[in-house]
Amino acid sequence: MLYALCFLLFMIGLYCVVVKKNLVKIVIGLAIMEYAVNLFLIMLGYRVGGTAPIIGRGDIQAGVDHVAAHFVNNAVDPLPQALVLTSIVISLGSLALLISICIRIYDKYGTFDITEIRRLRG
Amino acid sequence: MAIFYILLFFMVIAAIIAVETKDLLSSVICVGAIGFGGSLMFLLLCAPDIAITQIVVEVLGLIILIRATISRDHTFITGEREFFGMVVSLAILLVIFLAGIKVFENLPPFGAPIFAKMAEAPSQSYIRNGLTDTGAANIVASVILDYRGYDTLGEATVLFTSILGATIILRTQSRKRWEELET
Amino acid sequence: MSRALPAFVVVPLVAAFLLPVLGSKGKAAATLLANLVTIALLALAVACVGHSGVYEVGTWPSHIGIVLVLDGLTSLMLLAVNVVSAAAMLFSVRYMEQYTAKPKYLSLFLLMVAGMNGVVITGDIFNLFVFLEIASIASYALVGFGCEHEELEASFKYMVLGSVASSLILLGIALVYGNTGALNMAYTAKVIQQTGINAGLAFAMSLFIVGFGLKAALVPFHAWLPDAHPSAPAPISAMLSGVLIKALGIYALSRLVFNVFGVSIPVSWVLIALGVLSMVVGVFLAVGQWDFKRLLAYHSISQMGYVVLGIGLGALILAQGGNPLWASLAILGGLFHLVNHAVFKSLLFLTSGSVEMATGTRQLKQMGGLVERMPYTRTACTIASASIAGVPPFNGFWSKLILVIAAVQAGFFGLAAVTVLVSLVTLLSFLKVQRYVFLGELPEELQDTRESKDSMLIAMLFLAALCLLMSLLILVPSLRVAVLQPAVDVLVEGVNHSIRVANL
Amino acid sequence: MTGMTVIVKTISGWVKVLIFLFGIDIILFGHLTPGGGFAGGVILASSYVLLMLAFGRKFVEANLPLPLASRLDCLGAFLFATVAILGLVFGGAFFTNFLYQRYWPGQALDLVSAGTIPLSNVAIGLKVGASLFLIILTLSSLHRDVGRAEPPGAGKASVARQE
Repeated sequence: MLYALCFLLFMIGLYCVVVKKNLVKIVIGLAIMEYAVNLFLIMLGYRVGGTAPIIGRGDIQAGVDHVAAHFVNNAVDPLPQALVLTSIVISLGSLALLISICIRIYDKYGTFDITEIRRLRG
Repeated sequence: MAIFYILLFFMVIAAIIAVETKDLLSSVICVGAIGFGGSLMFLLLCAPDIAITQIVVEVLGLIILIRATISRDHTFITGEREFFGMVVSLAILLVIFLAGIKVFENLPPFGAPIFAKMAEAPSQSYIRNGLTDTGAANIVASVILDYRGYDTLGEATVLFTSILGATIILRTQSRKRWEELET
Repeated sequence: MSRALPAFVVVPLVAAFLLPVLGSKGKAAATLLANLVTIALLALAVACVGHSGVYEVGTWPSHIGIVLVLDGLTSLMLLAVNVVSAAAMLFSVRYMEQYTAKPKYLSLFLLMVAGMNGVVITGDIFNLFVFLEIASIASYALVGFGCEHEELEASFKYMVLGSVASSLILLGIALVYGNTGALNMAYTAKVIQQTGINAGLAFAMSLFIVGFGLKAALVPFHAWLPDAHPSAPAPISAMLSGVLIKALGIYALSRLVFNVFGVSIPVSWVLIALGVLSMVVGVFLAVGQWDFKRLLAYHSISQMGYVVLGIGLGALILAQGGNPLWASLAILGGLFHLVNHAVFKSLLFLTSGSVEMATGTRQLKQMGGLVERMPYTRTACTIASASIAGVPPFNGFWSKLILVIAAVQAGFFGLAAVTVLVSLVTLLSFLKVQRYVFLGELPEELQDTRESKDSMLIAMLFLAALCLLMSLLILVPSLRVAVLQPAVDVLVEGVNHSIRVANL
Repeated sequence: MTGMTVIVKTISGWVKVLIFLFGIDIILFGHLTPGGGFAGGVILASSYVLLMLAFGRKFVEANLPLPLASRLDCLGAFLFATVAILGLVFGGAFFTNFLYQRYWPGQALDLVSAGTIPLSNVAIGLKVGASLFLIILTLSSLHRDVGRAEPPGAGKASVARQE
């Protein structure tokens, strides 16, 4: 059910991109879609009653360099976290580029409304 | 468990407000609310790395977004949208949504990820051997900078590319004047 | 040879990091460096032909770390990407003098090349996404390079649709990870082979088709291409139409369909439908255009239809358990048309840039009679037009012929007829280009038009020569076995190929 | 925009130092605690954003000129790629953690451990901080153009094309 709510968030973003006629609204829709995907990835790796995948002093077995069994059995999946870190930075980058294009379009046309901007045919 | 539902409902409602409100500034602020909700969610899902990154990225992203909306002439949306097109696209999106819902029944249930059942899944190996393989106590750091460091190079490059692209888009003069050109 | 694989990404990346530091004073040095990089990459790509292997980044075995894979399809794509990028970079030397901020342009160009090479060589699904984003973001910025009204608007449209595509692809990757617990292509393929396709994977597949379809501008998803490709500077149009939509769209899609998920009948029919739609709609939209570059852009959609049709036909025959020989013939047609299109479409865009720089316009009706003023450009353009229309001695003819034969052999006579018909309409449309640009009367204001010089000319003639020489790829058996056949075999062998290469 | 009142300026001057140190801390301990190069880099950039809000853009630009930030951006990216290439030279494959595997295993949970991971974190932190600083400053330097929409087709080239 949580996954479905997350997917709903994704669809709200997609709806915003498809229907809205304002440049900033479209950017916001894209941002919402990206949040939803990131959240979905992290939720995929969660374990009930899990711990963060960061080893503390208590998780190392004395003498040996091995991690204790309670850490191995409880740590949540670190791989989606790595993926999401990458994807967050990517979305920040594309947000910056999109907003600069929006600002330039505003400077040229004096509006954010896509229906007033359309000069290209087809 | 209930806290996840509450937070997700909060995020969904904030998203609906962000999409539907006429005032761009409050729309942007609602996006901030989604982002902070997501950050809390990450923290509760045992992903402190992501929570920190999300919250700082959120702050900068908000500054960039507000920068785009504030001090523009009209931040209110006035245009009418055509009713028919909206109904059609809503219907299509609803179909996709209903189709998508079915999909999640096939996933492993929330809280019992697939890697826990697979002995040879990469994540098992990261958790078990991450410290001895790379020496980093933060397994996420060992994944992003060692096991999957190549991805991170790509990620840094994406940021580099988009910043370079933004400076290009924002330059004041794009073409040389004719007299410069002839020489 | 697989040891050299990281160089395809690292060399352009490091050069791209260094170029902006040189600033405007070191413009000549920056141009020289960028050209050296693309030419070195081309040499490396040629050296990689016929080799195969796996490179483990960070010495981690394939299921833990990221692997780079060199096989027939990869080396074919590397060849296509680096040939076009070398030519377009050479063309830029002179052409980009009319714009400011050239070092930054060169840097973005190299980033785009690095992104495409990264997409092509990777053996990891998420890594594919990361490099796809590098190439896409570089191309969004390059489309808006002119910073005029149309460029900005096209760039915005392109970027929004591209970002939606990226989000869909990322969601698909998340679903694949949630169902298989891994990201390595070969390992995922093995898991999928064991467990079969469940609803989650099927949904992921449809997300991939829509996402990569958007990146490849197949017809229901083509809205951005006719704006974005003409708005970019000509060398970038050549890169976008020539290789970007192929490396990011077609290559990635067929890699996932054939080598990860395995072919299935519904997916094959979807591919065929997309291919036919793109072919027909693209060409009929192209005929009515009067803007030179816009016309070329619509033809790109149409020609991509041929590629997807060939690949889809092959997938259908394989999925139905038909004769693998006919499947490999169809895929051979598709892939050969892919490389051919890379060469002649980039050449067409370069000639259009040459004409635009000389005359200052892109409208066909304002030109005419340029044959006296620009003989070399005219020759290059004629060769490329003949190629795209499928006139016999040129490369486009052979790939279309193979596609028609494959369609007939598979029993799709209607498809074969449509293929021929679209080819005829293409011919008609390029006769129009010839008529209005190069023949007819030279308008008063274009009297002092001059032929493009040095670097632009070399780039165009290089590609024009390739248009002729590439027929040899199919006509000389030893060349075909060395270059095209390994690529076809990768796709025909399907899921088993990736498992075999990775030694799982 | 010359900035805000004296109180705000004084306090943000101090807070800026604290945020900056916090960012460095996050970067350096990225391999032991949550955080890392990206989060730390963004925090470094946001310390300058605070300064910009309090003192105005000119002041910050005098502190850290845009060309310098652009160079730092390139330098960070280049350093990260260099770490990866050094792995190829000393460790046998691209991105090998050669320091940890070959030369200097270090003690687990120590600040100086984990080989190249802290080095990569520093490079990424530098890169991310510089590039975000750059983008925010570039975006806010466009302030003067606000609301002055150019007439359509103002550029010479587009005029030539439309006619």
